[in-house]
Amino acid sequence: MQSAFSTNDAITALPEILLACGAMAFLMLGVFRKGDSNALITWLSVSLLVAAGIIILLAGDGRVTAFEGGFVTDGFSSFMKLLTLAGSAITIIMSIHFMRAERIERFEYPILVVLATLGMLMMISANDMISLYMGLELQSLALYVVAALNRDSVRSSEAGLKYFVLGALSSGMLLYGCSLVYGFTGATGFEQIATAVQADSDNIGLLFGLVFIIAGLAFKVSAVPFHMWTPDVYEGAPTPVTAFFAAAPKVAAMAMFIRVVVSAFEGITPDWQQILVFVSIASMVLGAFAAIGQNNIKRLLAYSSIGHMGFALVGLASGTEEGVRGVIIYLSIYLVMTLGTFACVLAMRRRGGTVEDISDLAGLARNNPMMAFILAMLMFSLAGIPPLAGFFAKFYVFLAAIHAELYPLAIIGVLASVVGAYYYVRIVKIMYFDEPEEAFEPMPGEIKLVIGLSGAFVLLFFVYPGPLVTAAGAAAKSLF
Amino acid sequence: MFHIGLSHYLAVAAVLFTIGIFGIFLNRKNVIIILMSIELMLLAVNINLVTFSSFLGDLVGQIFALLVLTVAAGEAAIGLAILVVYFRNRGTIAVEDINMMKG
Amino acid sequence: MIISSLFFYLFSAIMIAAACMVISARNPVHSVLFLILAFFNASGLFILLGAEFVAMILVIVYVGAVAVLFLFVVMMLDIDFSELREGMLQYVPIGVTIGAILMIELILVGGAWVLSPETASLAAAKTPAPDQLSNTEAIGQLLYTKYVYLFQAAGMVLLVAMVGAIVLTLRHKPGVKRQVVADQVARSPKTAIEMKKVKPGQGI
Amino acid sequence: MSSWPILSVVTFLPLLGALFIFAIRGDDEIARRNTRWVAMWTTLITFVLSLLIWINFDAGTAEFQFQDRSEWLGGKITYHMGVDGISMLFVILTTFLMPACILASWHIDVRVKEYMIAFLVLETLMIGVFCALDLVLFYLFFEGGLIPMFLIIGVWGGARRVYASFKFFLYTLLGSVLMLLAIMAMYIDAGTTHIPTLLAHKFPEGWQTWLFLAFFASFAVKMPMWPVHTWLPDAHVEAPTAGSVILAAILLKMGGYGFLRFSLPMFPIATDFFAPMIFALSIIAIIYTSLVALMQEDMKKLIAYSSVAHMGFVTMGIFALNAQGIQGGIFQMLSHGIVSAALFLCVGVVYDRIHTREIAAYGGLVNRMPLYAFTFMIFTLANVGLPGTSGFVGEFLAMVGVFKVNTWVAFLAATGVILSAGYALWLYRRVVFGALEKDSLKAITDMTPREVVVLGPLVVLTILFGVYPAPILDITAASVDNLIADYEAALAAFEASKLASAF
Amino acid sequence: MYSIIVFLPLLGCLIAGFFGRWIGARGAGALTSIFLCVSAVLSMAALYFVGFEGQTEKITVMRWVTSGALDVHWAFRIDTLTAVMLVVVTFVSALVHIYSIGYMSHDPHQPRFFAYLSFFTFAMLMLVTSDNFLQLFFGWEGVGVASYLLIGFWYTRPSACAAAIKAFIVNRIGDFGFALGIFAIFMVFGTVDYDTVFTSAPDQVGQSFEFLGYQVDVLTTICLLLFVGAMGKSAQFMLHTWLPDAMEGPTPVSALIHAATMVTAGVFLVARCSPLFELSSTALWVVTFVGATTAFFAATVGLVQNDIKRVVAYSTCSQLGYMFAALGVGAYGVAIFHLFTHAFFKALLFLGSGSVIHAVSDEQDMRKMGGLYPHIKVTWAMMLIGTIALTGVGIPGFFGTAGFHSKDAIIEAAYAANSGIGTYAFWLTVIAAFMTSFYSWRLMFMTFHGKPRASKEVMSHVHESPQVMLVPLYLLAAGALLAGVIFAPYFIGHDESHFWSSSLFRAESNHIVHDMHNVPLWVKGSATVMMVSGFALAWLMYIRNTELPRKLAEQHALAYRFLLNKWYFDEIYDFLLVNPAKWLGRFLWKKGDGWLIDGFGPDGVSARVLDATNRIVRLQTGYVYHYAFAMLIGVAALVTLFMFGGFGGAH
Repeated sequence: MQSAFSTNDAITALPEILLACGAMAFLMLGVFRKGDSNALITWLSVSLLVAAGIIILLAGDGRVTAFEGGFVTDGFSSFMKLLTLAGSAITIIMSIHFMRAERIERFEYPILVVLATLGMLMMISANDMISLYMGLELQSLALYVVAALNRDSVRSSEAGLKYFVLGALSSGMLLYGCSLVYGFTGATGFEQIATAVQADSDNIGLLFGLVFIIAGLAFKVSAVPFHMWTPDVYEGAPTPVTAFFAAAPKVAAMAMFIRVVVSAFEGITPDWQQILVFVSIASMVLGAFAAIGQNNIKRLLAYSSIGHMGFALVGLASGTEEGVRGVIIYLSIYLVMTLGTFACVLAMRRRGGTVEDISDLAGLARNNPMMAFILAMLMFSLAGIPPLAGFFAKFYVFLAAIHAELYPLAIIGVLASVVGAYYYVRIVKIMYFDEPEEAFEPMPGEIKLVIGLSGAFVLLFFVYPGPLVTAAGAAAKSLF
Repeated sequence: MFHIGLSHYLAVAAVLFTIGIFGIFLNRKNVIIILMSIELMLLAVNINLVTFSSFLGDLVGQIFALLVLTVAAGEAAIGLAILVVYFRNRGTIAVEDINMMKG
Repeated sequence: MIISSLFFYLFSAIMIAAACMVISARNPVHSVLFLILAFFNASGLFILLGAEFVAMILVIVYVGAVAVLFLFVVMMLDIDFSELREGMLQYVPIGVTIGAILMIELILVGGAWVLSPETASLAAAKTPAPDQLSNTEAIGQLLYTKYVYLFQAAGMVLLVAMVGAIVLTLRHKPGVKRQVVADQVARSPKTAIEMKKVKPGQGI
Repeated sequence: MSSWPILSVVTFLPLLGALFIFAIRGDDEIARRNTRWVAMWTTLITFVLSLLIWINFDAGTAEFQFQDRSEWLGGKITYHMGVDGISMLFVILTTFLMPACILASWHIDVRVKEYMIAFLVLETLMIGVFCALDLVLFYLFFEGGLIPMFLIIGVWGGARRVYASFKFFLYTLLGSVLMLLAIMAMYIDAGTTHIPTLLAHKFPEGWQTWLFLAFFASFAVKMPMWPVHTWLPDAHVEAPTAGSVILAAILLKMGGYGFLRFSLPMFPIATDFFAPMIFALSIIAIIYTSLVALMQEDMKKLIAYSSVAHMGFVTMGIFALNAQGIQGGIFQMLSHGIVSAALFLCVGVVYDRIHTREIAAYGGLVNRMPLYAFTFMIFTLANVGLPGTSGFVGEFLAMVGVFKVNTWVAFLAATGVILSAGYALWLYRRVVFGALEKDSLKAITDMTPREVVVLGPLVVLTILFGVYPAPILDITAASVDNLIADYEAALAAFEASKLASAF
Repeated sequence: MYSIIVFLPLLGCLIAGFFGRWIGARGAGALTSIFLCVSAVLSMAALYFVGFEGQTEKITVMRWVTSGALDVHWAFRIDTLTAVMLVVVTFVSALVHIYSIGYMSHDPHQPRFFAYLSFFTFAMLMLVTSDNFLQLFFGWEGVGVASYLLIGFWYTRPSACAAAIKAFIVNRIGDFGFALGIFAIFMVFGTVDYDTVFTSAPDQVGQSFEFLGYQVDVLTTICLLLFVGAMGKSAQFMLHTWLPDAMEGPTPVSALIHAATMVTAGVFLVARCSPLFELSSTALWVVTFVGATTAFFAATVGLVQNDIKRVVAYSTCSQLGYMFAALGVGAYGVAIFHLFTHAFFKALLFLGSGSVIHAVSDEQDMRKMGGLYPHIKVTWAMMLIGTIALTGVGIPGFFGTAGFHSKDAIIEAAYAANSGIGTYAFWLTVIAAFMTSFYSWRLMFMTFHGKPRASKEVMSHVHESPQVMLVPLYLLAAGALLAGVIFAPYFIGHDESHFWSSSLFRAESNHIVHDMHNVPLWVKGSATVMMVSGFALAWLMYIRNTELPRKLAEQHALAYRFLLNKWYFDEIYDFLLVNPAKWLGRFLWKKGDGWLIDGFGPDGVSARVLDATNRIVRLQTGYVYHYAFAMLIGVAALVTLFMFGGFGGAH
C-alpha cells in the first residue's frame, strides 16, 4: 500500500523524534556507562530539550500535518511546545541539587522527564483521538513513575498510587468518550470529527462522548471536580517533581484541551462552553477556598494551581480566539510564576532536610530579604495584583469572558480571585510580619537563577508586555 | 430480541464500564482489585471500539483497540510496580489505609 | 443468526457475571481468575464481531501476560487476607444509584445510534478491510503504514513502562553478590592471584 | 509647555530613588542614615519638579496637559499620562506630603530600607493614579498601591496590624476587581481604554448603570463611604504614622478622584440616577460616623472616623453636580489631605513619646507642650471646619452646592458640622487640656525641630488656603466647568432621546 | 484707616502669641493694650466721619472664595451701624485689655491671654465690618473660637473645659441655622454680598421655594434661619444655656465677650439684615417673641442665682432679650442704642464684679460676701453706677442713666408696635424690668451690705484693686452715666434717620420710632415704677428682713428650685440631646459598625469563607474511592444534564 512515512513527516515531527531517540540513547548511556552518570545525563537531557526547542523555533509557523493527518504543527503548537520544553528543562535544572541532597538521584529521572515531555509534545501536536491518547498515556505513565520516584517514602509512593489509580480512571473515561465520538462520527481525526459535528450537532451520543472526553482532559489540568488527586500528589511527590507537575504537564494538557474543543468540537461550542463555565467556576472557587485551610506549602500550591487552571479555563470557556489568546498568555505567565515559586520552595531547606510548612517561612524577610521579596512578588502576582505579571494573565482571560458576555463567570471569577488573594497574602504576611525563624541553608546557584529570573519577569513584565501578547495572539489565530 | 444490533454490544460495554467504575469506588479491600477494575473499563472501551469498527466497516476502531490494549498492558505494569513500592513502604495495600495525605 | 445471538448473550452474561465477581470476590486470587474469564468471553464477543486479531491478542496479551502478572504480584505481596476488612458501606446506596443512573444513560445512548446521512457520506474516507485480506492482514497493513506513528508511540509507551517498573522496583542490595559475566571473562591471573610473601614465624 | 515628559519623570523618580536604596548594602547605622537621606532627597526633588507642573500649568483650559503617550500593551491600550485641573493638584499634594512622611518616619529604625522603598514605590503609584490617562494604566497604579501599603501597615504597624492589613487589602481589592470588569466592558464597548476618548464616548444607557455600580464598588470602598468604611479605622489605627498620613491624605482621595474622572463624565445618566443614593449614603456617613467618632477611645480611630465623615461631604458635593459642589468636593479633598495628614502627624508626635494612642492616657499636654497644643489646636479647628482654615472652604462650598439640589441633604449635612465640633473639641480637651496628672506624661517634651519642620508648612497651608483658596479654586475651575457642561449636555441628549422614543 | 482698626488687634495677637516668650507678660499686655487703644481712637474717629459726616465706605481687601457664580471677597463695609459697633468693640476691648493687665497679673500665661483677647477683637471687628454674609460668618465663628479659648483659658479646671466646649457647640447649633440661611441666600439671590441681596430682596416678597420638602416663603425662611444663628450667639431662649457656664472664663473675658460684644452679634446681625427682616412680618414676630420671652425668662432665673457673675450673666441674657424685642417690633435703632449703652454698663458691672472677686480672693458666691462696702468703696461706687444704669434710673426730661434712655425706649416701642406680639413684649419687658431692678439691687445688697459672711481670713485680705483696673472702670462708668444722654438724639431721637442713613432699613409703613415717642404717660412711667418697686423689694428682703428670702424659698420650694436650676434646661438637654447622642454614638460604633457592618460584612464574610474552607477541605478525605466518586458524580451530573436538556438552552 502506501509507504510507511515520508521524509516530510519526519521533518515535521523532528523535535519529537529527537527527544525519543535522545531518550533511548541516554538510557543506554546511563545503563552501560560506568560510574555516576547522573550529572552528565541531566545536562544532556536539558540540552536535548533546548535543542528540541531550537528546532521548533527554527521551523516555520505555518500549519503542517503529518502522518496521515494524525500529527499537526502550527503556530499554536510551536508556542505551547516551547512553553512545555522550557518548563521541563527548568524543572530538571531545579531538581539537581534536591535530588542529590535527598539521595534519590537517578539517571532515569531526567530521561523519564524527557519521555514525559515527548508525550506532551505529542499531545500538543495531536490531531487525532488516537495520537492524543497515545501522547497522553506516554506522558501519564512517565508522570506516575516520577511521582513515586522517592520509593522509600510512604508519601511519595502513596502519591504515585493515587495519581495512578485516578489517572487510569480518567484515561478510561477519556477513552470511553473517544470511543463514543468515534462511533457517532465514524472518525477519529479532528478535521473529520469537526465536519461530522458540524453536520449533526444534536447528536446525544456525541455530547456524551464530549462529556467523557472533557472529564478526561479536565483531570489532566486538574479542574474541579476532577481535581482531587492534585493536593495529595503535589504534597507526596518529591518537590522538583511537584514543580514539574505544576508546570509543563499543565501547559500541555491545556493546549490539548484547547485543540480538542476548538478544532474538533467547534460545531457544538455552546455545549462545551457550558461545561467549561461550570468547571471553571468550580475550579476557581474551590481553589480559592480550599487553599486557605492549608499549612503545607506544596498542598497550598496545589490548590492554587487548581484555581489558576480555573482562571485559564475562563478564557477557553469564552470559546473565542481572544479567549484562547488569553489562555496562552495566562499559561505563559503562570508557568513562570509557578516555577519561581517552586524554586523558592526548593530553597526551603534547614539542617539538611526540606521543610514544607508555610510557617517555616516565618520572618524570611529578615533572613533572606531578596528571596522574601521575590516570593512576595510572586505571591502578589499569583493573586493577580497589578502591576505584576499575574494581573495581565487574568486581565486577558476576563477580557475575553466579558467579550463573550459570560458576565456571571467573570464576576464569580474576580470574586474568587479576591478570596484567593487572602492565602497568597497570608504567605507574605508570614514572611514579612512574623518573627524570624532559623535561616534556610544557602541555596544553590541554579535555584537562585530561577528565582531571580522569574522575579524579574513578574516585576518587569508590565514594562514591555507587547511581545508576549502579540505572540500569543498569533498562536491563537493559527487555531481558528 | 434475537437480532443483535450495535446497541446490544454498546449496552454490554456500558454495563462493563460501570462495573469497572464500581470496582474503583466501592471496593474497600485491595488496591489490586482497583487495577483490575481499570482493566475492565478498558475492556469495555475496547468492546465499544471494536463494535463501532465492525458496524462502521472501518478498521481504525480495531487499531485503536489494539493500541489501547498495548497501553493497558503498560499501565498494568506501572500500576503493579507502584503497588509493590507502596507495599514495601507501608506493608499493606488496603484501600482505606492509603490516606496519609488529606485535607 | 440465532446461534450468534445466543452466543452473544452467553458471552455477555458470563462476562458481566465474571466482572461482578472480579470486584466482589474476597480473595484477590479469585478476582484475577474471574478477570481471566471475563477476558476470554470478551474475546468471544470480538470474534462474533469479526475482529479475530484483536480477539487473539486479547487472549495472548491479557490472559497470557497481564493477568499472569497480576497473579504474580498478588502472590508475591505477602498479604494477610484476613486483615482486609469489608469497607464501610454507608455510601454504597448513593454510589450505586449514581452509577446505575450513569449506566442507564450510557445504555440509552447506545440505542440512539444512527449513522446520520452526512456521517455516512464520510464513509468513503474510511478504511474498510479489503475483501481479499483477512482481518489480521488488513490490520497489519494499516498499522505499519498509516499508523506507524502510533505504532512507534506505543513502543515508547512500553519503553516508559519498562523503565518505570525497573526504576521503581529494582534494588541493588549492597550485600548481594552478582554475577558479572564480562568481569569473569576478562579475569586474568594478574587480577585474580595475589602473591603474598609470608614472613616466617608471624603467620598470616 | 515643556517638551520633556515631566509627568513620567515625576512619577518614576521615586522609583529610581527606591532602586538606589535597594542598592545600599548593609544594615548598620550609616546605611540607615544614608537610606533616610536618599529617600528625603528623592521626595524633595520630586516635589520641586512637581512644582514645575504647577508653574507651567495653564489654568484657562480644561484640556489635559503635559501629555505623554507611547505604545504599551499593543493595540489600543497605551501608556498615556496627562493632567488637568482636577488631577494636577492631587499630584502636588502627593509630592508635597511625601517629604513630610519621610521626615516623620525618621525615627524608624527597623528595616529602614524596606520602609523607605515601600514609601517611594507607593509615591510612584500614587502619582501615577492621578496622571494616568489610560484606564488600564490607571488600574495598574490604583491597585498596585495596595502592595506597599499592605506591607507598611503589616510590618511597621501596631498590635492588630495583621487584621488591619488584611482587612485593608482584601476590602479594597474586592471593590476594585469589579471595577476591573467594568474597565474591560468599557474597552469592549468603546474599543479603547484611552480616557480622553472615553470621556467623549457615549455608553449605552443600560450599560451605564452597571458600569457605574462597578466603579462605585471600587471608589466607595476607597473613599470610604458608609457602609464600606470599616476597614479605615482599623487600618489607620494600626498603620505607622506616615502610613496613616498617606492613607488619609492621598489614598482616600483616589476614590473621590475616580468619581470625578470616571463616574460623572462617563456615566452621566447613571450618575443622575444614583445621585440620591449617594446623597443618602453621604448623609449617613456624615452623621453616623460623627456620632461614632464622638465615642472613640483611640485618637487615631477618632480621626479616622472623622475622615469618613469628611469624605461624606466630598461625595455629597461631587454629586451635587454644580460648580460649587464639585469644587467644594475637590477643595475638601485637598484640605482634608493637609489637615488629616497633619492630625495624624500630631498623634504621631505624642505616640512616639508615650507609645499609646488611648485618649484616656493623655490629658494636660498643654502644660508641657505649648507649641504642640497650638499646632494641634489649629488642625482641630480646621477639622471642625472653622472659617479661615482650609477645612471651611470645602465644606461650605459642598454644602452650598448641594443646597441648590436638595435642601434636606444640606440640612442634615450641616448637623454634621455641629457633631464634628463635638468630637474634635472633646478630643482636644481630653488630650491637651486638663491638669497634667499622669505620671507618664510628666517628663514629656515639646515638639522637636524636626517635628516643627514637618508640621509647620502644614499649618501655613491650612491657614493660607482658608484665607486665600483662590490658587486651588482657579486651577480647578475650567476643568470643573467643562465637566459640568459635558454632563448636562449628555443628560439633555438623553432626555431628548427619551422624549423622542416616547412618541 | 479701617484696615488699621481691624488688623491692629490681629497683629497684637500674633506678636503676643508667637513672641510672648520674648516680650514677656508685661510687654504683651502693654503692646496689645496700646494697639487696641489706637484702634479705639480710630474707631471713634470713624464714628464721627460716618455717623455724623455721612461718609460710608467700602474697601475690598482681596479675593476669597470664588466658585462658579459664588464670588466672595474679603471686604469692609463701613456705615453707621458698623461704626457704632466698631466703637463699642474697640472701646470696651481696649479697656478690658488694660483692666486685664492688673486682673491677670498673677497668671503665668498672660501673653496667651492677651493674644486670645486680641484675636477675639480682630474676629469681632471682621464680623462687624464684613460686606458679605460669608465674611460675617467668618467673624461669627472666629469670635466663637475666641470665646471657646477664653472660657477654657484655665484649662486645668474641668468645669472650664466643659463650659468652653458647651459654648462652642451651642453656638454651632445656632451657626447651623445661620449657615443654612447663607446657603439659601446664595441659592435665591445668587450672591452673598449685602448690597445685591438687600436691593433685590423686595423682588422676593411673596415668592416661595422648596425647603425640606415644604414650599415655604423665601424671605421668612431665610430670616428665620439667620435668626437661629443670632439666637445661638446672643444666648436667646433655648440656646442660652452656654452663657451662664461661660462665666468659668476670667472675668475680663466675661465683660468683653459675654456682655459687651460677642453676644450682641446676634442683635447686630438682625439689624444688619433689617432689609430682609423688614419684609417678613412672620420673622419679626418670631424675633419679638423670642426676645421678650428671653428677657422675662432670664430675669426670673437671675432672681435667685447666688454666683455674682451668673447674676450678671442672666442679666445680660435678659437685656439681649430686650434688644431682640426691639428689633422684632421694627425699632432697630432702639435696639442698637440699647446695645451701645448696655455695653458700657454691663462691662462696668462685670469688671466691677471682677474687682470684687479680686478683692475676696476669687470667691464668686454672694452668700459668702456681704459687708464689703467699707473695704472697697471705689468698686462699690462703680457697681452702684452700673446698677443704676442697668435698672434705668433717671428723671424724665432732665437726666437719665444709659439704661433709662435705651431700656425704657424699648418698652415704649413694644407698646407702640400696637400689635398682639407687641403687647406681649410690652408686658413681659415691663415685668422683666421689675425683676431686673430686684436682682440688681439684690446683688448690691448681698455683696456690699449687711454683715460679712466671708471668713475672717478672707475679710482681712480684702483690698481695693490697683489703678490699672480702676481706670477702665471710671471710663465705663462715665459711659454708663452719659452715653444715654449724649447719644439718644442720634440713635433714637430726631436725628436718627440722618444718623443711620442707609445702614438700617425700615419699610414705608414702619413708623415705630415716631410712635414710640407718643405713647401714653403710664407706659412711659411703668418702667420707672417697676424700677422703684424692684429696689424696694430687694431692700425689704436683703436689708430689712434678711430672713425673708429663706422663708420664701422654703414656702415655694418647687418654684425656687425651678428657678435656681435655670428651668432645668441643662438637665433637659442632657436628657434629650447629649446623652442620646453619646448613647447613639456608642451604639452605632459597637452595634452598627462592630456587629452589623463588620459582623455581616468583612468579618462575617471571612468567617463564612473559613467555614466553607473547612467544609471543602473535609471533602478531601484522602481516600481514593472518594476521589473517584467525585469524578463519577461530575461525569454523571454533566451527562444527566445533557440527557435531560438542562443545558439545552444552547440548542
